[in-house]
Amino acid sequence: MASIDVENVGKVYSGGVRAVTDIKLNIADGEFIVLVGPSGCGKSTLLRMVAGLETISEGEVKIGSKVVNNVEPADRDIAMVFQNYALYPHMTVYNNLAYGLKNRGTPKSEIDTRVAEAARMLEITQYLDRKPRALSGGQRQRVAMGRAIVRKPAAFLFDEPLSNLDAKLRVSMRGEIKRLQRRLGTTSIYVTHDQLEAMTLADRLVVLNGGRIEQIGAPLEVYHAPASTFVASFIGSPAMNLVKGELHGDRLAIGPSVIGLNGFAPASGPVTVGVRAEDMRVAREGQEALPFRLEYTEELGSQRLIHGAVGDQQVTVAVSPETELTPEMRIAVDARRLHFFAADTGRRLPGKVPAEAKFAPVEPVA
Amino acid sequence: MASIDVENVGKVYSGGVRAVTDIKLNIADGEFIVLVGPSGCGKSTLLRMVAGLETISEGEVKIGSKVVNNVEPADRDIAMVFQNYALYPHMTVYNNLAYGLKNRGTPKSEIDTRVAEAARMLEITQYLDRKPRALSGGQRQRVAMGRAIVRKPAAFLFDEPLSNLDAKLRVSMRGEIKRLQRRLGTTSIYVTHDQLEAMTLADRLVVLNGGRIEQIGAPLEVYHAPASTFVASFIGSPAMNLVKGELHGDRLAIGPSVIGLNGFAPASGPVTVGVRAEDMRVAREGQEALPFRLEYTEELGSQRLIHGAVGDQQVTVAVSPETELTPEMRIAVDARRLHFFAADTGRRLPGKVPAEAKFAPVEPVA
Amino acid sequence: MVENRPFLTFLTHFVLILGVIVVVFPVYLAFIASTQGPSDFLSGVVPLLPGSHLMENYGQMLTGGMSRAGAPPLWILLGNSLLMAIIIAVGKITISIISAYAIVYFRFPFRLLAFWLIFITLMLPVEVRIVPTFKVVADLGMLNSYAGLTIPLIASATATFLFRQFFLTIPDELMEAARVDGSGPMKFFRDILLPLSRTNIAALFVVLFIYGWIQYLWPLLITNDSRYYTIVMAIKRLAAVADSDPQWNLVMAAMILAMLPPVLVVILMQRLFVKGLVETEK
Amino acid sequence: MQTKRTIFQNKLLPYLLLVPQLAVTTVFFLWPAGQAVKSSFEREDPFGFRTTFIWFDNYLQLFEDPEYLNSLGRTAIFAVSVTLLSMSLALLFAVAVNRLLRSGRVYTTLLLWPYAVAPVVAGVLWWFMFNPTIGILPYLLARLGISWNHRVDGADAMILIILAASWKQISYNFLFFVAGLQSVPQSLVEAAAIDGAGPFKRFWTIVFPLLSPTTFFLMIININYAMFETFGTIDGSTGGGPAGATNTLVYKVYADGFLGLNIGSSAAQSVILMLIVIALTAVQFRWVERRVQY
Amino acid sequence: ATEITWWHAMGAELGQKLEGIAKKFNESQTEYHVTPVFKGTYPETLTAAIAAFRAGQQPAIVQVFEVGTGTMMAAKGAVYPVYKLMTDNKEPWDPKGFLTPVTGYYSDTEGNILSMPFNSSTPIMYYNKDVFKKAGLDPEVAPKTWKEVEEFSKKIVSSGAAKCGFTSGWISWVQLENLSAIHDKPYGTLENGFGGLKTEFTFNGDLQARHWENLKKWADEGLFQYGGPVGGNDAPPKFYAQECAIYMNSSASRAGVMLNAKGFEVGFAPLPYYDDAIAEPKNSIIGGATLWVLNGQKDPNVYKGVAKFFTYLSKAEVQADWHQFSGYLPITNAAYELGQQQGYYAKNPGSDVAIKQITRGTPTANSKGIRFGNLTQVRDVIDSEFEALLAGKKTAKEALDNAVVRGNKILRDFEAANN
Ligand SMILES: Nc1ncnc2c1ncn2[C@@H]1O[C@H](COP(=O)(O)OP(=O)(O)OP(=O)(O)O)[C@@H](O)[C@H]1O
Ligand SMILES: Nc1ncnc2c1ncn2[C@@H]1O[C@H](COP(=O)(O)OP(=O)(O)OP(=O)(O)O)[C@@H](O)[C@H]1O
Ligand SMILES: O=P(O)(O)OC[C@H](O)CO
Ligand SMILES: [Mg+2]
Ligand SMILES: [Mg+2]
Repeated sequence: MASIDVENVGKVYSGGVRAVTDIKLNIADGEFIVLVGPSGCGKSTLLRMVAGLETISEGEVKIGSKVVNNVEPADRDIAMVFQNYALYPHMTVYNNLAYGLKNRGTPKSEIDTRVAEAARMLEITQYLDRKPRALSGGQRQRVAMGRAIVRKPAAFLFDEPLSNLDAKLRVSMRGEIKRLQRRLGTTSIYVTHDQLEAMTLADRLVVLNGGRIEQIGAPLEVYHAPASTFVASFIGSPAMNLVKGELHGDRLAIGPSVIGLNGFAPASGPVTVGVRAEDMRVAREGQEALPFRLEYTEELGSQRLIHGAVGDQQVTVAVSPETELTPEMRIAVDARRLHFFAADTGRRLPGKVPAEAKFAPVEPVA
Repeated sequence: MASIDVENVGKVYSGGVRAVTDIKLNIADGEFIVLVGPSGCGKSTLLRMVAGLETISEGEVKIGSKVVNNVEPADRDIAMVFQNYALYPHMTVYNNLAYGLKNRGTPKSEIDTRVAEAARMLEITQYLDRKPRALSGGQRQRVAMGRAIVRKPAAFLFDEPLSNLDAKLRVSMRGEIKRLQRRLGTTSIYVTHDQLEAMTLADRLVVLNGGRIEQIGAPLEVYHAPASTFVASFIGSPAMNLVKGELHGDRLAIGPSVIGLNGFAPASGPVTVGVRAEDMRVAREGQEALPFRLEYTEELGSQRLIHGAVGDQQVTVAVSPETELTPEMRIAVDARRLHFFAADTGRRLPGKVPAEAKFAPVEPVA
Repeated sequence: MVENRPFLTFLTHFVLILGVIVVVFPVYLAFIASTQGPSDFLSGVVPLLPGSHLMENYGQMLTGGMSRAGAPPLWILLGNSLLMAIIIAVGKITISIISAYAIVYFRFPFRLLAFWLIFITLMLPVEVRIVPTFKVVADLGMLNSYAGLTIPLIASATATFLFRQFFLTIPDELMEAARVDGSGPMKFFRDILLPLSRTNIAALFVVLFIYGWIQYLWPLLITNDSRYYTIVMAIKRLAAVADSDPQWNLVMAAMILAMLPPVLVVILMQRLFVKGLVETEK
Repeated sequence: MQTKRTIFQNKLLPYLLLVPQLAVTTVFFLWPAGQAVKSSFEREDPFGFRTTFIWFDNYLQLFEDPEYLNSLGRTAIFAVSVTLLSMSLALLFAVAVNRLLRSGRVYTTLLLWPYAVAPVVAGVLWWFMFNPTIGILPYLLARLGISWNHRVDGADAMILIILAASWKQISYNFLFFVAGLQSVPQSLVEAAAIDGAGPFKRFWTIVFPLLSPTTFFLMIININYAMFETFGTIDGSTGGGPAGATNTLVYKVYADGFLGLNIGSSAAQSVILMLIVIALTAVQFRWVERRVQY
Repeated sequence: ATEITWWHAMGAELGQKLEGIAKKFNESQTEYHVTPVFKGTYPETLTAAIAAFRAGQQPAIVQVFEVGTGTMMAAKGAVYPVYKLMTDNKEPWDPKGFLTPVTGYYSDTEGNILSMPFNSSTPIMYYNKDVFKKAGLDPEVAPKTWKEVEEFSKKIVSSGAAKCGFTSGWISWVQLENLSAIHDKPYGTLENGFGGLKTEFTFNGDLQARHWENLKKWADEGLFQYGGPVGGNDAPPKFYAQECAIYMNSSASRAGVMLNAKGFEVGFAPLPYYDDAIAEPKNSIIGGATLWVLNGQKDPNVYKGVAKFFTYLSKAEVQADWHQFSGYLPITNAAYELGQQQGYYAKNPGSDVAIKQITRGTPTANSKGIRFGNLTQVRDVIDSEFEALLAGKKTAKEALDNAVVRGNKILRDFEAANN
């Protein structure tokens, strides 16, 4: 077990493609870090540099406190779980698990013990004699995990290990990975582009965009205080509504409508305003609110999503299924729940808590 | 436009595999029906029998009021949108749209008008000269839709048309399909295995399992009164918790714990009890509740899922992110929100509203 | 798909039966001819039903051969063909798989050049460079030897290309996983790549076996010694003599014998063969 | 050119792995090819006692030689005919087999095996069937009132070798067409059916266009086959005659070099053929690389 | 025993007989072992030997047909002249013992025989007596002139006795080279090439053109059937199957005819001629092959063995046996005499047609023989021009003129390569 330090790392592929720029990330021993971001943002590249499968163009990677830039993957004492599992199709599950140990000259008896232990932990003992093709997706996934854990490495690296599974299995495997890592306490880096997976698994979340880090933080921190419009729209589902607005003193104008901010206005001038679907309510009579033109609704059972427009901007609101709907209605927001981003850079504007905040009461869920 | 009647239809493939059994389904003119169910349950088979792509082994399919069992697909006046879109890769978008009309000998000028109209409706006018491979996934999807609508058929058939799209696009295309169908008023059958898609799109939902219909009903009806444990676990996310319990008069025993049902007990003896994650609350002091051993939590941002065990049965509870958690806590449920299923068949037990129902107050979201 | 067109189904079978007849007829005729007595041809057209000399003709060709046509007993030629086909198949597979491995899993100076050198031979048949190749083989003293019969033909790159294509389809992650698991290049080759290529090797073996078996011009040129003759090259010789000296019954027996082994290989190993062939070129 | 995302770092090993292949290639291909180029600039007596360097004389003579130009033309006719005939028959059979489910397998087996027949065997076989004294085909043709004489009539001889060469090649083409047809997504055919196209229309407007990569690939392969691999077919039947009517380029290289002992001219012809092959290879390779995109 | 390889071109019955001869020699002594290897047709054998020589893998003895003589003679470095071989190895050697047309053909300008005569032939005519009878012809009277050939053929075809009148092997040898010699017409300049490398072909004269024109006409009328290029492989079966009543080919076809002509009687006769072109036809010219010894055997003992073997071959009994079986000419006077003593010619009517035909009259410059380099290729040209004629693509004159032009080019190539 070890800490991993990524110091100002960059990667330029041989064709000249710059995949990753100036990444700085210190991972504590035993920490579970999730790299999340859209496709092509450099997640795998970064992970593979840590694994030693890609040369490091700039900066340094340290495992423990040793710089490993020029160390072969085999000698980095890491284990990796691949998206497609990369099980050796011609070997039995036993041999898949044992292969890495054999290559390192581990004595036969110890291999047996370790494989048996891992298999028990993952409940794949009865499949040890099968070939991977005779396993279901979830079982394969467990074997891939097993191959990593028998080695007792200093760190686990996961590259979208669940994305080949169906939705239900993904949810349950997610839980298993989390429990396993807790139990083994092995430092882990986990790559995904699924924000939900990222939120639920991470000790700390690293949001990447275009090869750079957008934000590092605990999941809820990132959820509640996204550092940029990019993070805001990426984390959370349905995606946070982002609309153009303009601050005039303590008032916010969205299209033709204006609402008061109870002193929460962080700046003035044009801004991007973010508000999550669940942070809006259908306004009561007389309440200060935004006029909303309903377009269509979606029933999720526990919730109803109503899609419509505020001025000419699309907005989605989550309401309880019982809420009464009319084509023209008004939507109230709590100023405390608004996120403000610079209209040009998209960076979050530091929040401002008014000296004497008067909270408009939020409607309870009906 | 036409109604579609599926009368006691069954399908046995030539190898002897029985894919579909005794399906009875009457679809009104203009209705949007969604077939939903897990992989392999026979959704595609049923749809393809309606399309004329599979022979019908048993029963009858009527379009309008004409039995079409032996009518070629070309002559059924239906249009179909395939999962992989099945765009003709060697034809331009224009020709893809025009092909069906040409085959039917529509005059050139009318083809032009209809293609132009469909393209405008779907906002693909500027791509008419492109080949499909030069389009993005969403654009291809639209072309596939376009190919269906230019034909102005009596019915649309959709076979998982969105499953090749990424999550975000899927949500927005879902909206488009819904709006389009509303506008054209064409009878539609839509196949999906995604319950969310099913819920949000359907006028009526048909839940299939193992080639048979489990339930037909409006989405919320299915959500709130699932006809079986299968439907209960299939519709809604996270999946409804299903635990074994035993009814003793008006009291429900789950493992060693017992709660009162306020007269809602529908029967007595062993039952399967269903309760949705969002229908449970952390119990207040003194409230009648089930002891819950917390195992791990997942932060979804707007919600927190807490996973743990009641007795020895896994249960997931959705709570607000601010709820305080302790390893051992108690969970309260509202008897009105419980679902009861026969322990053996899994069928829903008819609900019973007590003459003098005393509702335990439900905690508001904190 | 639902389709009620009995006429089309009838047409389909009709076309195929016709096709099968076209394809089979020449060989049927050859077989019939091979069962006739020597004088059955003098009266005109070949009969269409088997004669009574089957055992006699085949027996004579297998054990006695046709010395009047310079052909020793055919079992020797069959043996040579078999040996040649096997050596070529095994040789090609061996040198190809390792060179494909080098090309796909390593990056090194002149890699592209090496690939092109090999690839160019892919389509360049022996026939085109026959004269100088003959000379090289003669200079190396390889005339009238199994080495001469086989080694020069191993230079074709078909197999390298197939293995390259196959290796490219093996997920990168497998090699990465092996590296993380501590495998070096030779270990990876032995433990992972070779076992994974098993089916391809088998499939390719069929294709290359046939390639070796049907060689004609090459053995014709480089063997003077009947101990090294192959069955296919001997055919022409038999036929040439048979023209003026009507021994078609024997020639056709030899033809059938020359066709039988590779045809059996194709039919018995159809699955593998199809895989080998279709993947070779794609 | 493609490699793996990650590669092994060894410096020497790849060369060692390549040595056997490169050695064989160099000794039996590159070196002889070089020799052919050299010889093509020389005049030599049959026994190889006297060699004179004569620049491009061999090439010039070739292009003045009506026989060579004739051979070029014959080769073109032959290659195109074999390609067309064997491909169209193969396509017909493949489409038919593709329509059937289980019985298709039986037909496939029956249609597949001529692949294993040596070209020379094919040549002799058809020669036998056309034998003027005992062949069945001249006999049948005569009954139909068609006079057949491939000994004299160049066109007849050409037809004979085209038939023999095509016959052998049908299996190969058939196999690839079947594979090609199977890779045409069934859903496209279904979409076309729903779009109102009947079976023939579906074939010509959807399936055939989508087969074009296979068709193109087979075209190159068949041209290559007809040009080079049919040596045995011709040698086993017409021997290039009558009056050079079936003397294709490859056969002529052999005939002039080994039978005519005109080493220089034969070498010049070899060089020209090699250029043709390289061109064909390049075309095919581009195609292959374009198709192989993972 | 020392191994002596002998490449030959004798297929079928002749091949078997030849192997028998080698076997007998091998059994007659223990020091040497002759291994005969069949290398295909004459042209194939010649070219294989040359290719093998270039590759240093040549056999000790190769059988080369008369057409290859010019090529072999020019290859001084490759050939071990037989007169030298025999004297070097102190074997008995008497050139005068051979038939004169033979020694004439194979001697260099100094009169030394360069290759060992073994199987010399000349073309004759075979005919089917049964068919003649059926056609109402006298089976004992063969056609003498081409006019008679035409007449007889017409009768045969129109009477339905056979499908065709006549066919022929070796078109260039029989219907051009021998035609020219018999009618005393030059085949090429410089004494038909005996005078040096600068020779040119002249076989496109009026007589030759007329004959070819006739052949074309007869082919069109169905009187004549073409038997294919080079040796004319299709010709013999036509005769054997009684499709054609008359068959012109080498005297050595006798063996095959005897074996395959089942169910009908065969007559033998000299080749026909045009009686309006020549009153007394000249001798026909030689064909068949001789044995050439190639230089470069590593073991000198091989040559000793070859010399011994040649001595064996020229023995009267061996020659006579071979001659009588095969139809080849008796190479030595002794062999001929032996045959007479045995009464062979009396017992086998027609068996001396060949020898009589080749020795009739006094040879002229035009009937002595021909000697050109690369003649094999020239023959291919002639075959192909003949085929063009039959296909109606050219007139006889055009075909022959073209053959001369193409042939001369080949001669110039040969000249250039050998200077
Ligand atoms: N071997 C390579 N050569 C050149 N460019 C590459 C290579 N591998 C990746 N890239 C590029 O680097 C960028 C980052 O790729 P990377 O695979 O790290 O993305 P990712 O975040 O893992 O995406 P995904 O979620 O799709 O896996 C992309 O633009 C990609 O095209
Ligand atoms: N052509 C066929 N022959 C035999 N069995 C088939 C065939 N097609 C489908 N089946 C079987 O019929 C059953 C139903 O298949 P179907 O394709 O209708 O399922 P589905 O509900 O559409 O599943 P998915 O969500 O995976 O598309 C499956 O068990 C399948 O294996
Ligand atoms: O058949 P042969 O052996 O007499 O030879 C025929 C002539 O020599 C051909 O040139
Ligand atoms: Mg990635
Ligand atoms: Mg389906």
